[in-house]
Amino acid sequence: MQRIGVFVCHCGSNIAGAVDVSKVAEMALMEPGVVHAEDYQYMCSEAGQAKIAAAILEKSLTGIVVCSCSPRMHEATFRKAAERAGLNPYMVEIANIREHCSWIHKDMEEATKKAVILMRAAVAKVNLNTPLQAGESRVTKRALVIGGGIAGIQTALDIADAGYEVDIVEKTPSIGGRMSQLDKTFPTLDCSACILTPKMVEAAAHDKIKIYTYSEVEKVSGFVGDFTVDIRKKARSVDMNKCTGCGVCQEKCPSKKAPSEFNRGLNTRSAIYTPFAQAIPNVPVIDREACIKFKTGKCGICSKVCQAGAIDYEQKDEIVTEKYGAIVVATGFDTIQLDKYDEYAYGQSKDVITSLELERVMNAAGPTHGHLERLSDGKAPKEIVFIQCVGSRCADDRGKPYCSKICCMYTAKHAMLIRDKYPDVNVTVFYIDVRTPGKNFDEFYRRAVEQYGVNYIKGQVGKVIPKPDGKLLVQGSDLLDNRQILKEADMVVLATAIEPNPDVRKIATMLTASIDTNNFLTEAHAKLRPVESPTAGIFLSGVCQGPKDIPETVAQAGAAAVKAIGLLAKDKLMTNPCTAQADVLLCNGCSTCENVCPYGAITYEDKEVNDHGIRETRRVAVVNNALCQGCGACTVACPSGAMDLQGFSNRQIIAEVDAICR
Amino acid sequence: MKYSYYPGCTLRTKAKNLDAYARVSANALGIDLEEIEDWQCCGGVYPLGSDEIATKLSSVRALHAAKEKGQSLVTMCSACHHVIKRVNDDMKNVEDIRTRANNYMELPEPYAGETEVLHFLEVLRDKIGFDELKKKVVNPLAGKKIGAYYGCLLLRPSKLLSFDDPENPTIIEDFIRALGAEPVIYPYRNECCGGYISLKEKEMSKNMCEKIMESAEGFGAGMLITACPLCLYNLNKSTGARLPVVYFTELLAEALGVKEEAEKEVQA
Amino acid sequence: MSLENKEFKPKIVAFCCNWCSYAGADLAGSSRLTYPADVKIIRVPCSCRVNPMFILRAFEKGADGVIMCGCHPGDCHYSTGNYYARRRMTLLFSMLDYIGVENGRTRVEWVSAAEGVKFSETMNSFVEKIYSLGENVRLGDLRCKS
Amino acid sequence: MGSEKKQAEMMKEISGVNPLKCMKCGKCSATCPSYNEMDIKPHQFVSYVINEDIESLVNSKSLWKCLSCFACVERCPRDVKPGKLIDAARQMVVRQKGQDYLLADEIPELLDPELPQQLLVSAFRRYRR
Repeated sequence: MQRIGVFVCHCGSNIAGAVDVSKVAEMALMEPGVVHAEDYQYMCSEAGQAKIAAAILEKSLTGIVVCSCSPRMHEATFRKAAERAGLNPYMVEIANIREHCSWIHKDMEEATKKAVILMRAAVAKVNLNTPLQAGESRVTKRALVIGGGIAGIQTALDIADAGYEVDIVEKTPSIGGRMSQLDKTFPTLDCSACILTPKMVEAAAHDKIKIYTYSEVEKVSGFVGDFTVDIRKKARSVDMNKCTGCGVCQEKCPSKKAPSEFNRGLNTRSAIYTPFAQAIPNVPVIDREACIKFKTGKCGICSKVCQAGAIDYEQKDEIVTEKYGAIVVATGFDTIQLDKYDEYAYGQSKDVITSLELERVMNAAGPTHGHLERLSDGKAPKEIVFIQCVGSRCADDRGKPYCSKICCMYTAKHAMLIRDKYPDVNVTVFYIDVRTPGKNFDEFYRRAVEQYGVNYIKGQVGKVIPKPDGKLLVQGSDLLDNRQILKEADMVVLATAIEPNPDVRKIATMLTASIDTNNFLTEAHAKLRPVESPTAGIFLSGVCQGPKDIPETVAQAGAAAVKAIGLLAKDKLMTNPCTAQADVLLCNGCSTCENVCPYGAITYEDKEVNDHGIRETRRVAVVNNALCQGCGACTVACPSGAMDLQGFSNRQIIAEVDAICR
Repeated sequence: MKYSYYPGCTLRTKAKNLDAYARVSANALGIDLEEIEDWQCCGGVYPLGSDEIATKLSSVRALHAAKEKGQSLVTMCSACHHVIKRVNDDMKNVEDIRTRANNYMELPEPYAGETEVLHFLEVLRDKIGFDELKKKVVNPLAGKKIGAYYGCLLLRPSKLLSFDDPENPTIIEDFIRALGAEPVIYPYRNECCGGYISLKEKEMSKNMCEKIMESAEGFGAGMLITACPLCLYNLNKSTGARLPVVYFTELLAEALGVKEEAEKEVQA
Repeated sequence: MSLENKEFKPKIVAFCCNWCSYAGADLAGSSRLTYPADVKIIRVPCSCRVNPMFILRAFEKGADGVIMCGCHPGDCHYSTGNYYARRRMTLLFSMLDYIGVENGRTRVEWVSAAEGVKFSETMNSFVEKIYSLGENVRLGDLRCKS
Repeated sequence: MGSEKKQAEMMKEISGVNPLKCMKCGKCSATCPSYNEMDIKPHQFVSYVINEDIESLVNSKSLWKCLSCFACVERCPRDVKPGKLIDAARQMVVRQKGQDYLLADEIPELLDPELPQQLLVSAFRRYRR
């Protein structure tokens, strides 16, 4: 028989405000096995933990139940407290009477009744708990960063500077990401390339960093400290060791009609290409869809002009398998498709562009060599209208429910830059709210208005109407003047909502990392663990976790690096002892469990068993505790009931069911 | 291809030609339009109030009649299509309306939105196919520059009508192309003509139609086609640009070489 | 409460996987999204840990409804657990329906860690359904009844 | 419940619109083809309902300028459907005895030979009980 202590937390008024905590403690004493019960203001405080320790020692407790907040919050805290007092940490159960009770039930009597039942279920369970020993697993001292934008580069640099090896896997032919596409950055108007390129070079030159570009993560297995990852290095058709980056192949390539991804499809590139001049590595790839040699077999000009002999049409995709202790996701974002927003005429007029396209138009290396001009006829615009919140803050299924966060600031930046360089161009911004929290952000926006005379109009645009003469008629609201505006413009720029890179869903599935309804990766705790995934060993950097600007991304990238370093610095990790176990007497070696195990943790051995006096050798299941993650699939699949899960055993769960239905 | 057919009030009076052109064209295309018996007027506008039941019953009757025959229900007029399709959605998805409407109707078996409602344009696009239609054209309308006028009722609300992209539709343009003519795309093709406002606020509707006409003419249209008798009426009241406005079925009959047949029918 | 005025208070067991739906329930809690106190949650590592036996046991012991929540298909923390769970529950629920435990008393729902609203809405609608069905009279162990 | 509150509730019920979903972006007013003819603008309708000033709404001439073209319904990013609110207000007026906006007597002079039945039918539905 266990000797159980029950500790009921008030959590200030969070629990005590809706649950009669002393009643819960009082009722606990009537439960079988309970020899001690008390309630206290804050069980997680030092004093609260001391109370638990004292009770364990004084009453020789063999198990404890803490009625408090969610186990996802403080289970670890109470387990450690119990361990310090000499109790096996797995003899601790939590009754969640805050998130699942006091915070959602207003009626005190009802909430108290429910809290008592939750307490009973936890007591019933702990009565059947057995001490468990955590095993140990090793840590591979190398990190993987998925995505080579500013987030991934910064995380990799920080991890590498701490002395650990890092690999960056980047899908496109060069690192640099979205930031490399930007012209200037707010709020100081630095040239984006000028501040990014040194970081790209530093990453490429770092002896601890290995960069896989034009590569994708294909498969992930293992767990925290010991991940095994397959990386597909897509065939570049160019030998990276031989290529000198002279660029002659790109110049001579006769196929120049492929849309340039880097310039958002606003102009074209050759079939053999580096995305931009400062690309790292400065080794081109052949786009096999566009290459004449690959399409028709004839051509081969690049091979002929390459003095280094680097062109290799026979190159094949290559799979590299590497081991990592930690994985950082830095997959970034893209702008949403605008096909559901045809009222803004994006598909109908070339002069309606997204803000990211405007970045390319404003950039000296862009399709117009940095001249602000209409893409339809190359004419200099005189009136430019910016429309905010295109696809952001939408409750319908056309757009995204969240604020994309960066648009207010980059629009102020664009407006300012245009007014600065082209003082005769009028700039109008239709906005719903101008959101500029951040250091020097609101000042920046005010400069756009006061110093540069940008015309901000509060109200959304209903329709952009292309006119036969090529101008655009913008029909919008001016809510402050209470009128409908018809404004003629030469160009319209849409502050298009951002969304996580569409590939992130696939990656999250491989990593078993949770993802929210908007495809942003979920953090382990919204406030206290913002750069960790709930899946151990997975960290989040940049916009994959939520919309961010560059300063925030860099800060978060550093934070993710620190968390990864904290993991890599350990030699051993404690493993979860809640693993499956087979009862050799019940197991008939049918292999059903092996088939459902996602980790390959189950094998079969011939074991000598003593079945009620009959000694014989039987083929039975054996669980590898280092591999088993404790999902329990095998326990239900097992036809003979031989498999059970430690910490969540059949008897324990049934005891909880019984307690709830009592 | 057999369909139940709901012509609607105006196709029996002022818009007889919209109906006649459609019938002879359907014939030529092997589409059998069986007019449902004793249909009643749909009411012209969809009753928006969530407590409106009685005003929806005529649509339910038509829908039920089609269901009894196991046929899809084909509409010709934009307004009828709008009303009947939305009532059908109510019957399918709004439990309260379904229950109450069925209580009124006392049908042998309750109606729950089973009937598929198709506008004739949708039949041409989705059942015949514009490629097939093109093959049946004997009198291609080459050289004609035609603007499609969609108006509101076929397109919005797009989630319920699921007719086409509400802001950049293509179905009538594809139809025009199939007939051998050249579609003219202009931004006002999904803007309102004023609808019923033209009864009491003639100026308002006129202003709107002028914008539409001007835009279509500016982009080079020589004529406009529509599926709605009220749009046609309002557009014809425009005093600025005056492009001819005809029903889409008239062009269809012309391209299929059966226009005269239909005209005889109208005169008779 | 007087005896003759004894109103129906259903017993509802909710099995929630640790990674998604339990976290979703926590989010419902921290967002103060209410649902009836009749729902009691049992935490399991994964929906695939839910043995049909547990559900039979719950009904035997007087539960009026059992709901199982897991990660969305494709998002299982253990990759495939929720697929096993889904198949098992489909079979179990049709069997239960056959023996008189109506389909409305059993439900599988996918709730992610970010879907506090969905968790609360799901529980509200499930409890409402159980109220409309009333007390479960099948499968109950008569010895448990007073 | 006060009568103003009751009327506001009735409007929400008839329209099926939750005015609290509105974020006041003004896209409805930016979209509305009748904007210039309206005294209360489409984006203001939600505020009148929230403030329970139904009296002003039902006396607004905007009710008779709305075309039910559903452009505001289609483009509203918050799924508020201002057009349905306007129709609910219209319904609250015409459902009262003697409040029809279109009188039988005035019809003959509004007619012309081309006028389609559809127009009369539609106007009857929107303007009369």
